[in-house]
Amino acid sequence: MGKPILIRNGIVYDPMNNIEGEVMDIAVKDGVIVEDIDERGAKIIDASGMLVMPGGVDIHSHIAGSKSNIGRLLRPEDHRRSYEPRTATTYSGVGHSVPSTKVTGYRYARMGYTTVFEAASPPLKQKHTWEELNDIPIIDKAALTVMGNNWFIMDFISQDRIEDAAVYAAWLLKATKGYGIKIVNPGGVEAWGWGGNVFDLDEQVPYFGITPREIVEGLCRVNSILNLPHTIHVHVNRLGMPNNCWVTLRTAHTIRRAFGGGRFLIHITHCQFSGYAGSTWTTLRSGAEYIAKYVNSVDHVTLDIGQVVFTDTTTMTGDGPLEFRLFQSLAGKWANADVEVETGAGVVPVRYSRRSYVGTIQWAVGLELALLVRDPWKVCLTTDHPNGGPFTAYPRVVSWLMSSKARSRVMEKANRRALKYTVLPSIDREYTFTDIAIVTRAAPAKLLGLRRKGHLGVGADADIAIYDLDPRKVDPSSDYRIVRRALRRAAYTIKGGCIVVVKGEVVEDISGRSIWVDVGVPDDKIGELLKEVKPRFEEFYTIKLSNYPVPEDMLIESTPIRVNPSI
Amino acid sequence: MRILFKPITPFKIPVDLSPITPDNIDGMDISEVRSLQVMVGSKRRRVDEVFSIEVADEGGEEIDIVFMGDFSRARGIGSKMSRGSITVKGSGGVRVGEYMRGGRIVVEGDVDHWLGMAMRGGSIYVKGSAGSYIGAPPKGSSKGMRGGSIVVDGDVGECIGAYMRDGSIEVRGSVGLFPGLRMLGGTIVVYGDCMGRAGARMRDGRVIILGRVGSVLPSFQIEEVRPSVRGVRERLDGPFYVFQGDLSEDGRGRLFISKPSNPELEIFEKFL
Amino acid sequence: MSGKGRLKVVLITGRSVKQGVSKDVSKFFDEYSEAITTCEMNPADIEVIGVPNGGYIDIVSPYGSITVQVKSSSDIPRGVLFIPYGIAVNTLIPPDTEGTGIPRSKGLEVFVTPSNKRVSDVRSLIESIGGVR
Amino acid sequence: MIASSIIEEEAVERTVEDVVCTFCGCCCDDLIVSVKGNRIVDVRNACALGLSKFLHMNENRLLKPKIGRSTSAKDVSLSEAVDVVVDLLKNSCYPLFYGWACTSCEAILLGLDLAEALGGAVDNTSIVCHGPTILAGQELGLITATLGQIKNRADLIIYWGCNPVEAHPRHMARYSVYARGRFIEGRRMRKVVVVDVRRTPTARVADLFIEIKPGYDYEVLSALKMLVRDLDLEVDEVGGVAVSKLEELADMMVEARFGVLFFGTGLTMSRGKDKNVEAAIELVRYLNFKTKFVLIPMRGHFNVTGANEVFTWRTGYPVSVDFSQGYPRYLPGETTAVDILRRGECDLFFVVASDPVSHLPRRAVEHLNNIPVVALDPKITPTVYISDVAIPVAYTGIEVEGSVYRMDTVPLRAKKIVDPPQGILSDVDVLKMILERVGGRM
Repeated sequence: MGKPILIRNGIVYDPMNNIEGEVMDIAVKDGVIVEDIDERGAKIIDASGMLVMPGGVDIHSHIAGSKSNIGRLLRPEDHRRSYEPRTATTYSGVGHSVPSTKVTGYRYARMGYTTVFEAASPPLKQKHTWEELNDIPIIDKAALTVMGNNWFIMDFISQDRIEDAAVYAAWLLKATKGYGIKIVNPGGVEAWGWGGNVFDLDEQVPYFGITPREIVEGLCRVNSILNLPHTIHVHVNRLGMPNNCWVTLRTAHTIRRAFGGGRFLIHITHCQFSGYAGSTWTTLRSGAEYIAKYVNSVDHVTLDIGQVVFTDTTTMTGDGPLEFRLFQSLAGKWANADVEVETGAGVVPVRYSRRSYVGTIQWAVGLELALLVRDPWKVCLTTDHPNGGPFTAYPRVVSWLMSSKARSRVMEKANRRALKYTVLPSIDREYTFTDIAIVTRAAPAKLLGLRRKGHLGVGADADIAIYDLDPRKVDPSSDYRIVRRALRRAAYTIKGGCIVVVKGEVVEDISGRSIWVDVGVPDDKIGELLKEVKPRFEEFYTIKLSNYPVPEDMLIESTPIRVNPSI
Repeated sequence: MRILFKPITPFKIPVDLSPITPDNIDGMDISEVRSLQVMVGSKRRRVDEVFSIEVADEGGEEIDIVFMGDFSRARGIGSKMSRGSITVKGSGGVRVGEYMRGGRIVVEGDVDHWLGMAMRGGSIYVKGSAGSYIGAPPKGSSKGMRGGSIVVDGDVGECIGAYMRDGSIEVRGSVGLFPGLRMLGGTIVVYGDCMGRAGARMRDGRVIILGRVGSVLPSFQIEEVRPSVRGVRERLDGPFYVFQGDLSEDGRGRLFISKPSNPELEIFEKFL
Repeated sequence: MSGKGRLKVVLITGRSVKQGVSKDVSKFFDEYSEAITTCEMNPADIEVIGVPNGGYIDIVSPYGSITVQVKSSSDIPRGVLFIPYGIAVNTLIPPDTEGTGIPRSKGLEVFVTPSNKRVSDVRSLIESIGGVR
Repeated sequence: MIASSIIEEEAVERTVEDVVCTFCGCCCDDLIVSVKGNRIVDVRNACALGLSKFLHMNENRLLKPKIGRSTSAKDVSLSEAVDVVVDLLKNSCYPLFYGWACTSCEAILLGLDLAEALGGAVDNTSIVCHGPTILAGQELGLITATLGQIKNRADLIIYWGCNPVEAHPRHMARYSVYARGRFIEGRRMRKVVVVDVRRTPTARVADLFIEIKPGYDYEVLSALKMLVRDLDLEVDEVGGVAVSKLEELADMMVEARFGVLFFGTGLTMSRGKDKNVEAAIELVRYLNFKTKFVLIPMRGHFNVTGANEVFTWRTGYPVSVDFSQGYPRYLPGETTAVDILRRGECDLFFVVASDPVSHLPRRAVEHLNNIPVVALDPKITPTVYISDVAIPVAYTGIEVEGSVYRMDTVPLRAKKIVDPPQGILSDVDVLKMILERVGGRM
């Protein structure tokens, strides 16, 4: 944890504590933020004229696990394009869109990010996910567990055994050291086991007597019973298809319809990919307005944007049928990896081109969502790394959010016909530094229920990003390039009280924490259910039940968060 | 200017020679050339620690590099060069002429795999034999040879001209399997025999084989018999069986196979 | 192409239960040596070579030659010789990988002839590779 | 001898359940191992191959570190051996680290650290078995599934160029032909096809056996691709197989609800190599336009798949990584172990958990005559026999635990069942000692 640190005279943006550009000192001791420290013996950082924010929190990023590794395997050409040699402090690594483990950590840290959530991990392969997460340095990490096509969950829900579904989900989280419930194309990936898909909320999942609506509602109830820190994290049906914004809205609304709001919440992830109107690819339109209108009118929905960036990247998702469709239209490389009983996965390289009609619409939808949803606390900035583009593009996305001039520069070169069907050219909203601090730190931390992250109050983890950027002098609207450059290379990144980045270079290679949720369901309840489940488990799976869990000693710096369910 | 590079001791470990190209040396005086750095295994060395260097001819606009000795453990000779010339008096190692855009490389001995990898222009002439994947893109990429010409006097390995889009490859000796794999354009001429599977998955382009072929893939269809065909710089006398394919990938490539060398292909004539 | 007693065949290498079971006991025990120096051929081919079932043959490739025992098996098609993975057969395999990193261990054309030599001695094959000093 | 048997008599027998088998890529995790004292006395559920490995693990073991080749070898202490290894490594310019088939992912990661710290090349044994599968995957992508998908759903199972009866003896019972799953109740609901160049024992269980001419897999796969796409073939016979028979197979494939193509070294090692696998992948791609189809490579040694996974997440490349320029580089034919040896490029050969002297072409390994060889292995293998320094290590998955990956990339924890012999450390510990001494990061 190093010695105490005093950050002096920084211009602080800490929205959770209502601090907006105040010049103040921040003291760090023993890895947390404290009221004050003895300056003698402390490392003093002169942050005058610099922007100080909590360390960035990424709510949704595919950085580790089986499908990331398939992505890496698939793309030697992506690696040759971007490599980092070994230095005195850092390991070497490669990869533009699917970086290898070590450089993933370094690149996040260089941008001032300190916490990243792996977006989807199948329980059967979660040991793999943790092995990779262990190898990613510096950042704190966690993994969301995919459950939306899990046979046992689906069976319990279809049999109306919600409490058993909850106990099973609790065990899954505990066994795999997962953080929350991820739902990927509910029911659709199971149908992909037969080469099919499910296209709407009320379509039957083959052989399971259940519909996506029932899966989403059921898991939302489970989430609430278990009292999990994060909401259900949903990748909706029909993702990546024209005219899917209606499914997105119906999925969001089904929660309200079933439960009337309250504690029943839903996070729609990489919403851009499910924010399309227009019935075919040639008539594709932005559906962002409809979604934003709904999100503005309710308070049970949050989203991350899944912004598309014009670059060469690699799409990867548990949504196997989606990747197959993508392959059908691109005819390039395609990897598919079904996971028994649980989910699937697919990987397809893509190139988003601003000259393309569809590419331009996609780019606009993400930004429209971010700009049309009025309350920034409902929005998180993501590119659904690497689906919309690699996470290293965040500073570019920030520049688009903060500057309509930056957006216009892109639109000048983008597909003109596409722009006619978006409202983006007419939006003049520009994010403030507070807005940026919210969508990149405070909101994701809040939505994930990370009480010690995303802010700089006393007791928070000392995860701090300092950028060489004076918000009082720089007008992001016109000087967006300066903002972009500053955010790419943090002047300092402090992780858990340790200075890890100075002037955009990694100076200390530490390992971060492994965060997971330890749901306090009584052991006898779990034991009883597992006794019933075991024969079927071993009939369906190809491994023994006892070899399924991830032992806690596999995790580096295991950091369980204990929650008390209402069971 | 003509500069001679002679290894002080024979290479026992791989040496990356990609920094020693006419493009990089252009404008340097000889002391700068001496202080260039190359990787010898994992160690960075000054060029003059590895080579004895001699300026053979000060005159001439063009830079002419001569490597004297055995370079079979060298990597990347003539990498990305766009002008001037390189002569290897000996064997040449892997990736000779990778990403080459112009100029000329002559190798008097043999070369290993990946000759002219993803080449764009210029010419390569190998007097000995060459390995596999001539002109092909590195693994994972689909951008193969786009221009220039490669001539090999000896035998070559497999998959020559993979993903080739333009330019020409001529082999005086025999070739292994898969000449013109996934080819998209350009011309491959094989004066010797071919082990088989010529033009596998080709979309377009021409593969001409004057010697015997092991077999023709079932996904090719015979089109006609032609008396002669245009080669790279001359007309080649046949007659030739002309096949179209690879139909399993909806390809429109052309395979020209010498009729006199392959009497057993006569059975295809019934389809004409 | 092949006179009496000399036959051109296609060499196929692979796993056999005996090789698999014995390799993890010891590669210096007779059982393993036996497993990797016994090849299988079609009875008709064995007859062409002119050795009895269980007799000895030399296998020659451009890269080396070995002497092995031959067993007849009607599951092996004509013109094919099967021999388990091991140091013996690797004497025959070309080191070139054709730019793929993997040598061609199956489908190599080799010549077989009757032999009056002893079966290749695994230990001396090992020592000759290692230049034991 | 008498004393030890008395101790054993008195020792209580204990059993360890759900043990992961460390022989082949099936990594069956249902073994029941009985232990008396510190000795494995019985293994239930294992196949002949797995059983042999467990029961004979102590035969012909390397018990002391040694310096010197074969007969001139002398026993030394671990620290002496490590001293020599560190010296050799420090004096090398281009070491080649090879092996990593039968060890844990933890050890493999340290191997990569070592190669990076020393600027050497590092390769794993998969390059000479399913390397072509990887190359084809980089070209086209693999269309695959975990074995449970097969067990639960597959009604058509094709084994192509592989012989599970002898190489993966429990594969058919546990994961495919005879397994019972949610939607498939067993053998009678599945069709089984075997394609091979000889009538293997596996072929005997097939509903359809197709014997092809050796080296003609590519032609046959191309023809199948044509048939599956409803394109016409002009020939009557491809690779020794009548087109009518291929039509039968093509129809079976298209009509399957869930088909799987298991393929082995019959595709990867015969002429065409990675291109054969590419043809298989393309066939499966086209099949997916009509039905559901996947393909799964039949990986050999128990953790070769893990080696690929670890290599990939750390360096971006699954095999054959060269660190000589300070960052990972990869090009088959250049940075691959056999080619480095063939050209005689490395100046040190460091082998962990495999036996290249037995399994690489002789013309390539002859380079070991000229350079120092270091080996870490539990047993006296031919490679250990000719190495200049050999250090004994414990058995991963028997004497030390570790992370391994099954052939379908399902991760498992291999267990520790008994203690290693006195004074013998895991390869992880030995590699850490070496890494620390050569100045690597830990």
